[in-house]
Amino acid sequence: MFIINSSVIETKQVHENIFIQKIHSPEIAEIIKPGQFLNIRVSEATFPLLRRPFSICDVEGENIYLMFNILGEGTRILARKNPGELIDILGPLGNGFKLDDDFKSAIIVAGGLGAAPFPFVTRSLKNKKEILTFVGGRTKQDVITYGMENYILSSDDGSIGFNGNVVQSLERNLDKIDIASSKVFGCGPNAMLRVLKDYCINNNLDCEVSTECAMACGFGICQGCPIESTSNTDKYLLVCKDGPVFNVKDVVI
Amino acid sequence: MFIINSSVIETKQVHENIFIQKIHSPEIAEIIKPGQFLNIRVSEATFPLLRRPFSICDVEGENIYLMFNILGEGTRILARKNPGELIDILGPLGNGFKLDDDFKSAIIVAGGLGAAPFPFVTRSLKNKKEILTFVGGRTKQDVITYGMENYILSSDDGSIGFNGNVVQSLERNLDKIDIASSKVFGCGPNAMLRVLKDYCINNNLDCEVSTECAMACGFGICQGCPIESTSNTDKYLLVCKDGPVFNVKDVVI
Amino acid sequence: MSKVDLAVKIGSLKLRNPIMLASGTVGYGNEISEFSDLNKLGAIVTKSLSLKPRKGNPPQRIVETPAGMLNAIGLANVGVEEFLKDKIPFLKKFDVPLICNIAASTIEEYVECTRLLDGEETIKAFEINVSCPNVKDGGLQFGNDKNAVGLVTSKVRAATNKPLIIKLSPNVSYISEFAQVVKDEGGDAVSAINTLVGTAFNIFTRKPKIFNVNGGLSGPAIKPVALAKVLEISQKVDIPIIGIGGIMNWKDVIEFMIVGSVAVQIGTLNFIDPTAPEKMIKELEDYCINNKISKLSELTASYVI
Amino acid sequence: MSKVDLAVKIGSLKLRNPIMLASGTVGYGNEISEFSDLNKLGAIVTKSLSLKPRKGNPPQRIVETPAGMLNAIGLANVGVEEFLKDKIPFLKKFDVPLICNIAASTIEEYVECTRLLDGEETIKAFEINVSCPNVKDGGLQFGNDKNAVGLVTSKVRAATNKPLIIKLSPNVSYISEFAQVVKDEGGDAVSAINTLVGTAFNIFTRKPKIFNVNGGLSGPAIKPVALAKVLEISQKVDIPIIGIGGIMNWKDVIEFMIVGSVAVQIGTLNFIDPTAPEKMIKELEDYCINNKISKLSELTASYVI
Ligand SMILES: Cc1cc2nc3c(=O)[nH]c(=O)nc-3n(C[C@H](O)[C@H](O)[C@H](O)COP(=O)(O)OP(=O)(O)OC[C@H]3O[C@@H](n4cnc5c(N)ncnc54)[C@H](O)[C@@H]3O)c2cc1C
Ligand SMILES: Cc1cc2nc3c(=O)[nH]c(=O)nc-3n(C[C@H](O)[C@H](O)[C@H](O)COP(=O)(O)OP(=O)(O)OC[C@H]3O[C@@H](n4cnc5c(N)ncnc54)[C@H](O)[C@@H]3O)c2cc1C
Ligand SMILES: Cc1cc2nc3c(=O)[nH]c(=O)nc-3n(C[C@H](O)[C@H](O)[C@H](O)COP(=O)(O)O)c2cc1C
Ligand SMILES: Cc1cc2nc3c(=O)[nH]c(=O)nc-3n(C[C@H](O)[C@H](O)[C@H](O)COP(=O)(O)O)c2cc1C
Ligand code: FES
Ligand code: FES
Repeated sequence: MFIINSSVIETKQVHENIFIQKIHSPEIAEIIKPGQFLNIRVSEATFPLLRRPFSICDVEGENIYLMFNILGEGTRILARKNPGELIDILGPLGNGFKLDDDFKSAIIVAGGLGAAPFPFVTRSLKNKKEILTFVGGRTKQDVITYGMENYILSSDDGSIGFNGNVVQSLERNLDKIDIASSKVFGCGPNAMLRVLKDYCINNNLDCEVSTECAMACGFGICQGCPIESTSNTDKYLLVCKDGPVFNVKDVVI
Repeated sequence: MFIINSSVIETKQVHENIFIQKIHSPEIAEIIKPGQFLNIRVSEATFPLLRRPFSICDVEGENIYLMFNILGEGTRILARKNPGELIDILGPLGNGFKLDDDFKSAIIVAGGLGAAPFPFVTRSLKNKKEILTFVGGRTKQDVITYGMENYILSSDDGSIGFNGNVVQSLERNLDKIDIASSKVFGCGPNAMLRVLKDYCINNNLDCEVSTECAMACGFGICQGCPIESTSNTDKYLLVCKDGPVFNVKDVVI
Repeated sequence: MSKVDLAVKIGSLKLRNPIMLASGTVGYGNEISEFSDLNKLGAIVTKSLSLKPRKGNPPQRIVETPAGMLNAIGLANVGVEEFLKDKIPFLKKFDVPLICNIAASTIEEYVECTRLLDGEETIKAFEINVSCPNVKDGGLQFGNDKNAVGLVTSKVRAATNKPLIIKLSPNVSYISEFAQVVKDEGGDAVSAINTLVGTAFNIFTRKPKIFNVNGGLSGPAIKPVALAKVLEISQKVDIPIIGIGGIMNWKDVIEFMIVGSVAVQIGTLNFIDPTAPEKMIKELEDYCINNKISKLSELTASYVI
Repeated sequence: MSKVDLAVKIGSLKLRNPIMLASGTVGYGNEISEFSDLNKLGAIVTKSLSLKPRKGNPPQRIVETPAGMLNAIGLANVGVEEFLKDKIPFLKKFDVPLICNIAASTIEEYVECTRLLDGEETIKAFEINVSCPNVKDGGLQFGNDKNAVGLVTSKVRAATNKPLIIKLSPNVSYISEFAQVVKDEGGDAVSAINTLVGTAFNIFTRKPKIFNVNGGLSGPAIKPVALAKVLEISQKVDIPIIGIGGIMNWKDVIEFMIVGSVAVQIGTLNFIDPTAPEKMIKELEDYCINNKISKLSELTASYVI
């Protein structure tokens, strides 16, 4: 966990409103793990004031990749950074997905921008585990396959792939999955994660999800990012420090 | 007086920390007069919050020019605008220099960035009046001759031209000036304008100066920019509306 | 005709929409009329008027701060007499409710100003500024003292039948207690908030950046505080509230209405974009259409807590 | 050795420099020690401790605002017992004055917490939080009531001989009256300011953005208000002041000292740049050298008005 200025190599628009930013950051690249995140200060000015959290999207040699959409001023400023400009990164933060567990198939479930952490997950598992990926979104525009492998698409409006949400898409393909030797990795809006959690628990599927929460610090000092624990109701867990990846059994989403 | 988005053509660094920005703005170019100013919103965000005032530096066809140095975030953001980017201009504001008076020689006295309004003044007077220009600054770096004609230089540290301030430089060359048929136009820090005022009044030189003041609106609604009048001590004048150009006889600097 | 009813009521005062321009940020209307069609607005509020003309504070009067600004104008204004003679004729030309803001150092002066202005039918309501932090005499003292606010309200109430709005100071612990006093003494509405007391110093000269030392903080920086004050009044006192503080766009207007405002005033934004208030009206209408709201006034105090 | 004397005194508490880390923005020191050498700092103040552990408020607890943020953590903390058992051992390793911040709902609880912590010699002083706006019981009520602040001060004073700092609420009209009460009742210093009460609403759901509805506003947005509060105390009451509110860089530190602070606390900035406080120490030294100041403490209340 440290702060470093790293230089933008390029920012590519890969989809409507979806950007991939490649940054030269050997220090981060060396140690960051899939599912961890970075907290980025997009401007030296007091606007925006707080850092913005982003999942590590991918790592390739000394370079790291972010995937984001433009939501507000923070992401707008980030998208406009020119090659060579430095960005102020604090990280690596949080825990990552547990990829060393004893499973044979990784079932990736990505809703919308929940795709962000999975290119790195895919790269890390490739040639080691089987991968089956479910990518969903509201419409065609929100279905992001960047860096994914062996994927099945779905959209809520049917404009691409299966007509339904990504958990229904998983359900429909359950026959392709050996429950005992599979592990699910999910990321997406909380509403989707809730459904995914219920589905996995009901079907005895081991499942880790990457959660989201408003954050001020990202490293455990502000107590801004509580998430209810299932085992100890006297105390919240912190999304930034105890997460953002949790086993669905451990948290109330 | 209106608000318009005009596009940057280029931003050139002409001197250490001095930038000339060329902007395509036919609407402003058509009506603005030397000595007037523009109030520029450098960012749509709430930072910086207020517009930043800049003298009109020059006008050439449909293009206008600004001259500025980087002082804080506002000017830094302005200097970074790429060609084609729009900037939000409110203007033209204030009165200008009275260039149609009955004088033969214009004596321009510019201290440091006080040079900003004079390229346009020079352009407007050229071939109509004689021009003699005194340009001064603290050191060589602060002596800006961009767009000026027939100039005599001075610096407080002697690193360029006459070793002394710009009013002393004028004093030293008084023999070159016919007091009755000359009019002085001054711009620079208030301390300099105060000395210039005293000198001109003592020597019966007609003199107009462009003054500066912290401003919020720039067009008369906030009452933020008072300047003491010599004729009516019950009421302040407003730098933005009644000025920024005043005859030295009319105001207490 | 517009599909959405944007009209709002502040007591008996009906406005065609909730967008008012705040005192001290529009002068007497002249300059802003070059940018904006005043006839489209809900209302405009004059710069605070005092009985006699006031010169105001020497420079420097303003300084920018993060997402805000400090001002200590010192209530520079032309005085009631010149206002009636020189400023009213211009304002008469517009079909926009004119609200006269009054500032004074004594209760008698408040009453006297109100009396002198009351006969002018162009003036549709009074807003009493008991909360200007930038003058040495009066101002803040009044605004932070419940008895004084009560007394001003009742005395001015006796001097006019026009709608009476009291502009409250935010520099108090429980602003709703002041709103209650205003209601008890016959005031028709409250405006909340005026500026927060603040200062800034030059670290090299060690002098205050503003001549008056303290100034009033306005702009987006204070919006969260203003919203909390409006909400507090709305939850505790049954009186119309005009919400003020850091409004930069139509979304902020909606937010102020949700927490309890019947109308809003735009202040600092006028300096930055004097065309913005008029533009917001259309944007509010669009919001209503998109959210199937037929009367904008339904938003007032529609918070879900 | 440094050419400039950066040391400051808060009553009998000597700090090697005026840079303290504010309560609630450093946890119990663990995480921030990865970014910064705690031994270089003037002092660190713990998250507010209560007698029993507190779970704090449900999410959402924070929201960004223009140049600021609102928080309503709800005083989530491990409680005095676990603090002594689990957190003190880590903090013991550092040679930095540790100040324990205490929050409570009753005067008895303040006293009890102080008693339990008083024996731990790692703790060099107490800061009593009478001003947290984010818990339904206690907090704000205490901070806005002069009698309550006086009572807390005198009772806690009786329970400890260590330096006693009272952290004041800014949500009052005249903060200096509270500082006077603290002085009268034997407090050694005051901290000013805690956060301003604020809120923010979602305009589509009409719900508060923060679960607790109101939150505390911190960050650069509040700096002008904080400076004015410190100045007011400094002009009216002879008591050491710890300046807090929106400090983003060494210049802000100087500004707070000029208006009357003996030391300062850095809050929100720790979230953005946890390395900044340590860096400021060098920058303060450079400022002193450039301005021929041999003792940084000379800056305190050196305003020229
Ligand atoms: C651990 C973590 C990892 C993340 N990874 C990614 C990522 O890889 N790619 C990516 O694009 N985004 C990611 N996010 C979300 C990202 O941080 C926000 O999109 C970003 O902060 C928005 O900043 P902004 O200034 O552009 O928008 P703001 O101006 O801050 O917000 C604009 C709008 O978006 C809403 N918003 C802001 N933050 C969030 C949020 N966290 N969730 C939902 N709505 C929000 C606001 O309420 C507002 O309405 C992640 C968040 C977390 C906590
Ligand atoms: C009528 C008028 C015409 C002007 N014309 C020009 C021009 O042609 N070219 C030009 O470069 N500048 C001009 N200025 C000054 C210019 O407006 C400021 O330099 C600019 O606002 C600084 O903005 P900033 O955000 O970069 O700095 P800020 O962050 O606002 O300020 C940085 C530092 O500069 C100081 N500062 C800010 N404004 C002024 C000021 N007006 N005078 C002195 N110090 C100040 C601040 O106190 C601070 O210390 C003019 C000002 C006025 C009122
Ligand atoms: C430069 C300036 C002058 C002001 N003058 C007055 C005034 O004369 N009377 C008054 O009641 N309020 C005055 N105000 C306060 C505003 O009306 C408004 O309450 C405050 O600025 C908060 O709103 P804002 O954040 O939208 O600016 C003034 C504000 C500013 C910025
Ligand atoms: C997330 C957060 C939590 C805080 N928790 C506490 C607390 O537990 N006790 C306390 O006295 N102050 C608390 N504060 C207030 C700070 O100590 C400080 O007074 C305030 O944030 C203003 O300083 P700043 O603008 O530098 O942040 C908290 C502030 C923040 C932002
Ligand atoms: S974001 Fe600060 S503790 Fe998690
Ligand atoms: S800057 Fe607003 S009146 Fe002059």
